[in-house]
Amino acid sequence: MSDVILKLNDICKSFFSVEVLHHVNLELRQGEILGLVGENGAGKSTLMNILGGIFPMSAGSIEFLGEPYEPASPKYATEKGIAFIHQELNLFTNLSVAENMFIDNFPTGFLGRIDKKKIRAKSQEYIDKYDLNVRASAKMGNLPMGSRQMVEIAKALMKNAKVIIFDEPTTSLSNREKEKLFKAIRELKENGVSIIYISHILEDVLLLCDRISVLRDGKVVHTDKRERYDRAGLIRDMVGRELTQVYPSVEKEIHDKVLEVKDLNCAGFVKGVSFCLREGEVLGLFGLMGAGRTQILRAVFGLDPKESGEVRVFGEEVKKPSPGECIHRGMAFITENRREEGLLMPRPVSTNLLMVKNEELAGSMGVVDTKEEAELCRKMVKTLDIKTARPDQQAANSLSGGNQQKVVMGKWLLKEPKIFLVDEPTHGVDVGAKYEIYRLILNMAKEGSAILVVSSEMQELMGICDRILVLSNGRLTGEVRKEDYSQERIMKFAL
Amino acid sequence: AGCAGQKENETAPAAASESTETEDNGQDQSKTATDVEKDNGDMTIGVSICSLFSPYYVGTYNGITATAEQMGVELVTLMADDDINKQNEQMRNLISQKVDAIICIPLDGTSIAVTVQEAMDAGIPVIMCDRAIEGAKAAKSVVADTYQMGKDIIQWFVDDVKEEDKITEPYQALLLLGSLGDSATVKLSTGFKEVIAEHPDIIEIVGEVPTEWNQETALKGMQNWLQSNPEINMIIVPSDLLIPSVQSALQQVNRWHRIGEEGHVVILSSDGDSAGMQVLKDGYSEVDGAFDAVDCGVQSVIHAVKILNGEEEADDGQIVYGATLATYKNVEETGPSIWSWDDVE
Amino acid sequence: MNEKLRKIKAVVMKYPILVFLTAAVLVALFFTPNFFTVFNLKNLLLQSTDLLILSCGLTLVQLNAGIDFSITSVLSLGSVLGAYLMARTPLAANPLLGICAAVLMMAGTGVVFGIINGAAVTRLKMPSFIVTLVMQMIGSGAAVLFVNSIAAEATLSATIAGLPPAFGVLGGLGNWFFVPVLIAAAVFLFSDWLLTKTRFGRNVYAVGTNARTAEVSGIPVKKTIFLLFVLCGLYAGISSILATARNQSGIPTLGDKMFLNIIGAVIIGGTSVLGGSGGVRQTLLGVIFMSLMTNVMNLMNVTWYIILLVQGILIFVVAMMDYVMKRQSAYQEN
Amino acid sequence: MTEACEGSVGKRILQYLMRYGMYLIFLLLMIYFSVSNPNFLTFNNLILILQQASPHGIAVIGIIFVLTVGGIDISIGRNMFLASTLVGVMTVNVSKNFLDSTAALAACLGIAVAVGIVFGLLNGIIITKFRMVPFITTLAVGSVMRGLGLTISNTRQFNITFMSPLASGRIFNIPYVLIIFAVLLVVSNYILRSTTFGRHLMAIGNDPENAKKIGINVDRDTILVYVICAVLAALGGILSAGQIGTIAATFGEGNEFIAISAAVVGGASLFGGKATILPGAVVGILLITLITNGMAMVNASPYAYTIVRGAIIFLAVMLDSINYKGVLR
Ligand SMILES: Nc1ncnc2c1ncn2[C@@H]1O[C@H](COP(=O)(O)OP(=O)(O)OP(=O)(O)O)[C@@H](O)[C@H]1O
Ligand SMILES: Nc1ncnc2c1ncn2[C@@H]1O[C@H](COP(=O)(O)OP(=O)(O)OP(=O)(O)O)[C@@H](O)[C@H]1O
Ligand SMILES: [Mg+2]
Ligand SMILES: [Mg+2]
Repeated sequence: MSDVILKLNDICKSFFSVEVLHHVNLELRQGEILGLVGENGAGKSTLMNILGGIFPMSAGSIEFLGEPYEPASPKYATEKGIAFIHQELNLFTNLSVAENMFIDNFPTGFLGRIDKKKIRAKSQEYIDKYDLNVRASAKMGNLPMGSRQMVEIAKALMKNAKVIIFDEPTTSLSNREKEKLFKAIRELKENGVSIIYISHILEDVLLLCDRISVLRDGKVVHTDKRERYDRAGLIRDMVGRELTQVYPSVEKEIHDKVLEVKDLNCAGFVKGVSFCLREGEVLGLFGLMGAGRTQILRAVFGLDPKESGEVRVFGEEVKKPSPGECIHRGMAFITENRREEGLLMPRPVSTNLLMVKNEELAGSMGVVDTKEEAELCRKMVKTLDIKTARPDQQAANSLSGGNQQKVVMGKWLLKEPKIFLVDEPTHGVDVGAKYEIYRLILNMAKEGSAILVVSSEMQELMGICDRILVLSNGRLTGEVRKEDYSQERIMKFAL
Repeated sequence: AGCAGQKENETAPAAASESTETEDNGQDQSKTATDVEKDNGDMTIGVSICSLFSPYYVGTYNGITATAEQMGVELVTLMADDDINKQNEQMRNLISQKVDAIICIPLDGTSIAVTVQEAMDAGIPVIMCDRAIEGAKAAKSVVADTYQMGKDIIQWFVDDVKEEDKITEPYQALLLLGSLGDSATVKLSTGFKEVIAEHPDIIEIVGEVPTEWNQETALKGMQNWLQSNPEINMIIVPSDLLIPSVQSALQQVNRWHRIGEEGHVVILSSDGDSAGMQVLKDGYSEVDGAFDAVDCGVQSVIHAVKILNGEEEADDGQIVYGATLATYKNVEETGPSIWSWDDVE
Repeated sequence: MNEKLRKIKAVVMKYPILVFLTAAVLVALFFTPNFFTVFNLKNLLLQSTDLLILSCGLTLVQLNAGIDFSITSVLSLGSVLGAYLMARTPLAANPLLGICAAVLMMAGTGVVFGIINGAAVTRLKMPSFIVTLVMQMIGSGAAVLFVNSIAAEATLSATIAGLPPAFGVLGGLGNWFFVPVLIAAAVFLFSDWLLTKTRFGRNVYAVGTNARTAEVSGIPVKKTIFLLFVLCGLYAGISSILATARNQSGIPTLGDKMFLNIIGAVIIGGTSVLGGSGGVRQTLLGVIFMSLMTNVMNLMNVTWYIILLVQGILIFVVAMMDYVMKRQSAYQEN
Repeated sequence: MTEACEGSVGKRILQYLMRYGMYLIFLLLMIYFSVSNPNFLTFNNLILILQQASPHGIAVIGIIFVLTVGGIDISIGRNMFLASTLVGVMTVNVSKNFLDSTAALAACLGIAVAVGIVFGLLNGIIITKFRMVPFITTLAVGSVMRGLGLTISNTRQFNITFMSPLASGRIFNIPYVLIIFAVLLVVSNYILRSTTFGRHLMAIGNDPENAKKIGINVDRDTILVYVICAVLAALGGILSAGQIGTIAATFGEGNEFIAISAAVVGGASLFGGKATILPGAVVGILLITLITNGMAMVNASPYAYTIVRGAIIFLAVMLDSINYKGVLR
């Protein structure tokens, strides 16, 4: 537990003359779990990407097992025994689960033939180990986000690596999966594997890690034993100021029904779900992975077809919902899959922020008002504290994960929707920004909007919702009111 | 203009061409470049040629370059890649370069009219080569009458059959077509078809194969037809460019036989390039109708120079070439007069 | 650094092809005395008009990650249908009426093709590559069929001549050369306005970058794509009018050889085949590049097949320049 | 993201119809042609169709590889031209005895491989190392190839009948080209489906950035793909020219579109990550060849050829697409 196996010395990294890492020093010991925390855009992923051979570093050196380590390519890192679970899922939607798990290391036989039986059997073994409930031959693109994330994790765990880096592995996982993951991580640790664990869920970090390093603005500000840290201390180091409250408290009133869903059925994933949402209400939707929460939102918003059921918006039935139609009626939807459906990755931040609002900004003949656009964009960047030097130039894919999520949030906030469907809204967002997002959501509710929140973080739901619906296997199994909130109670319905 | 309707040489396989308006004669070999050779040093002639992809046009172009060199004329050549629009553009490019005269071998006689007129208006005499112009006046035209050639070829065959008296039932003919958007081809096929229609007892067209002047397409088309209609025993070819495809297709089904051999397929072709003459000489095909591709080019240059030197009027006069029919019977005599004969083994 | 110089540098960074265009003009200046003649410049402009219009259309479709092969067949089919109306029907007696009918016919042909393409792509969800390739086959087949059947008897020509001389005005014949140039400029300016200033333009880029995101964000994806195909078809129809007028005949093979030039101009200008980036301004530069390249080489009397070789190499040079420039500019990719 | 709704029986039948639409059209065409002309459904004619399809089919295999990684190669036709022109030039410069030996055929193969490697490498390196768009790269390389071919040949035609025994010859009535095609099909299908390289190609086509991140050598694999495509195109070109017996200056023009549309008819996506060789490439090229053959069988007007061919391809792809769930392309 003492010998250092990985040593990062004075790592610097610039993107086009903007330095994002300044002389970072970090040590990782044999068989320890090192937590790495920091605000969105602090440079955590960048640091890890350097370690994984994805970006070259601008300056500095790395030692691994006492030898100099020069990660020129991801392959080099893998060969040396460093496995990596990326913040953005690194899966191929056109391949099967088994193929994805073995993509960088296929067992081959005669004439380079991939041993398909073997990879199927082996991946099924891991799938079963984590109770994934998918087939090894299923196509990746057909799986829900949570399962995809678990596959990604299983893939790294399978590798017999000496060091495993987890970059925000739990963003789509519910408690049950998280616990399985933590168990696996601890097992690895027992076997002498060293782990770097990055997360914005500070409770998890405090629970799991042996030591914690805090990164701020591209510098390591403090590294210490877990015992010496508490939540407040971590936040202080991360943000540089105190943040006592986790959930803002906003006084608001609940009025009439605005959204009614009756007996909704979707392709076997959602069965007979009915609920209603009221003006000024924040309604939570909880369930375990694959319970069908996302599916409900998608069906209501007209993204996926529903088999039967009725959706009423402001009392009027929406016969054939489509996103355009729903938006027109004042709805909005934040997707959990920001990479494929949330953002225009190669386009600038401003374009992304304004793409929904556009419709309104256009005047006669559809000509848009560029001045107003720029102003709105500037405001939103400021409100959400999106870390970007030039919103009109920086492409969304060069933002840090959390900042990307803020952009997705921001583009809908600009629209000021009346009914807001949000799926994992704080996916990868740091504590400070989370607070800001909660505040915005609650303020919207106060102004008379209705909000339906799907989240895998039970704490979060309990913190902001007036009511929580619990879903299990596509059926509504329970409803918990604010006064009756307790982890056990909610979990009981979910299982 | 007056291409069609000259039937004088129906029975003359080796008919010489005749001139219609000027006394110049395409076959008048005595008047070659050497006669008019003088110092034409500062003369630049633009050549706009529709294509250089078939040996026929290469022949014409060789005639042009050789003569130009002999006469000391400088050439500027633009090739239009079988594209009418491009050829019109290139004509305009030649006009901008202020060449002294233009020799135009058009893809199509009608749609080139507008730029020919522009050139003439700009004081640049245009000599039409190979195809006549319709809808404008050129300085001179040295043209091949493909419509007439089509008729001649079929007529010769009909007469030959009658003479030999070997017909029992109509020949089952497969007609290859060139590019369907190309006037010369359309004229040629029309010539073929008109005469065939007059003699239903001798030739019957079973099918038509579009080739787009593509040997590959032609080959496949013929293979398909030979499968679907095995009774086909005649192939009418619009250009010797396609002869290799014909040969290959017939060889595939074991029907590549000499005249007189069992299972021979009659081949009537035109252009007179070396591939066509070779199979004629070897006794596989009965007739090949040929214009003198090379001389056509030679005469164009000579006329251009003459007009520029003021020895001749730019009067839209026409020199019309008739086809020389080289047949399996007279190939020994006519062969050497065909432009590509040197390349035939 | 000097402010002006910086500005120039920024522009060059954005459109590296400008460097090449300058070089080409210099070459033309020194090696081809006939380049800077009024006739040639007029000629060059005239020749670039259809290429510009067609390329603008293709740019629009390509911004949505689509492709439209059928524009060349619109050119051909429109050309013969229009010419037929003007020359071979009773309308021939009244040139003005004939011209109007023909213009409508040709533009209409384009719109019809656009509608079919757009509907097949958005309603039947077919890949535009196949839809438009098939429409190209059908269109050019129909053009040839039309000339050789319905329009065949009169002469043995494979083209339709005898258009009213007044029609030539639209092709810039005589002293009217500014007419097609203005039309092309209008098409270009309209497209640019559409893409840069309007909501529709924003939607186009969004759909082209990521159609799923666009859909989730409530952008009418299908409508946008459909409209782009219709516009592209319309442009092809317009360019059919100009080209037919300039050649003064209906030509069933008019567009056959043009496609590689068009897409070459679009891509070398900088519009991605995968959609989402580029625009008609870039395409304009691409068009100038393509036209200039051929014109200069023609004037320099380069052998035709060497032109092909040089063209290939020049395209590299330009693209390479693009690469070098882009590498220096920030926030592109790493 | 979701699987198709499972609906009523009628819906399911319709779905089946859509899924196998391409084959259905194939079958209907076959039936129609057989009824119209008794010579259609003969061994000889079916073999002929296969023989005609083979050279282009070889090129289609090549393009499938390129499409898999999300690239495109429009230099195929010009590659065919250059390779066969080199074969033609060889005939002029070597003795007749040599041409009659099998060594000549081996030399042709050598030329195909050499041209393929040189220009495939060129394509691949420019695309990967200089980040040039595949379309424009291959367009430019194609221009260079054609210019080069024409410069070498000086636009002459060459007689390459010495290729006939290979290109048109048969053993037990099975054409050699068909055997070559079949072998290449099996091998390439194996490579694409069952080897690490093949799976990596699928991954690259799905998301090249991701592929890079997990350590796939994207650049190397991409270059290799263009080399494979160029070698196969050159080989297909030489065999195709060999079937004709001459090589003319227009040879190969436009063949890239035949190859690409065959691949797309066979279900390949131009956006990468989705392509099959068996059955995709085969179905595509066979359908296209079958139509032309059948048109002759039913004695169609030559003017109708392109129109009918277009209409049938449209129908086939339409049936295939109607249930398509992804992004419009
Ligand atoms: N490819 C890139 N080009 C330009 N800038 C980049 C690029 N990748 C990252 N950055 C910038 O580097 C900084 C650090 O980003 P990084 O992804 O490391 O943050 P992070 O700590 O992982 O944040 P998060 O918690 O949001 O994931 C950010 O400001 C980001 O905008
Ligand atoms: N076992 C499975 N195999 C394949 N697809 C599944 C499976 N389970 C769920 N899905 C897919 O997931 C969707 C239903 O799950 P949904 O995404 O709504 O779950 P969720 O509760 O939001 O969970 P997650 O945490 O994964 O987002 C459906 O669209 C379905 O296609
Ligand atoms: Mg990160
Ligand atoms: Mg979900």
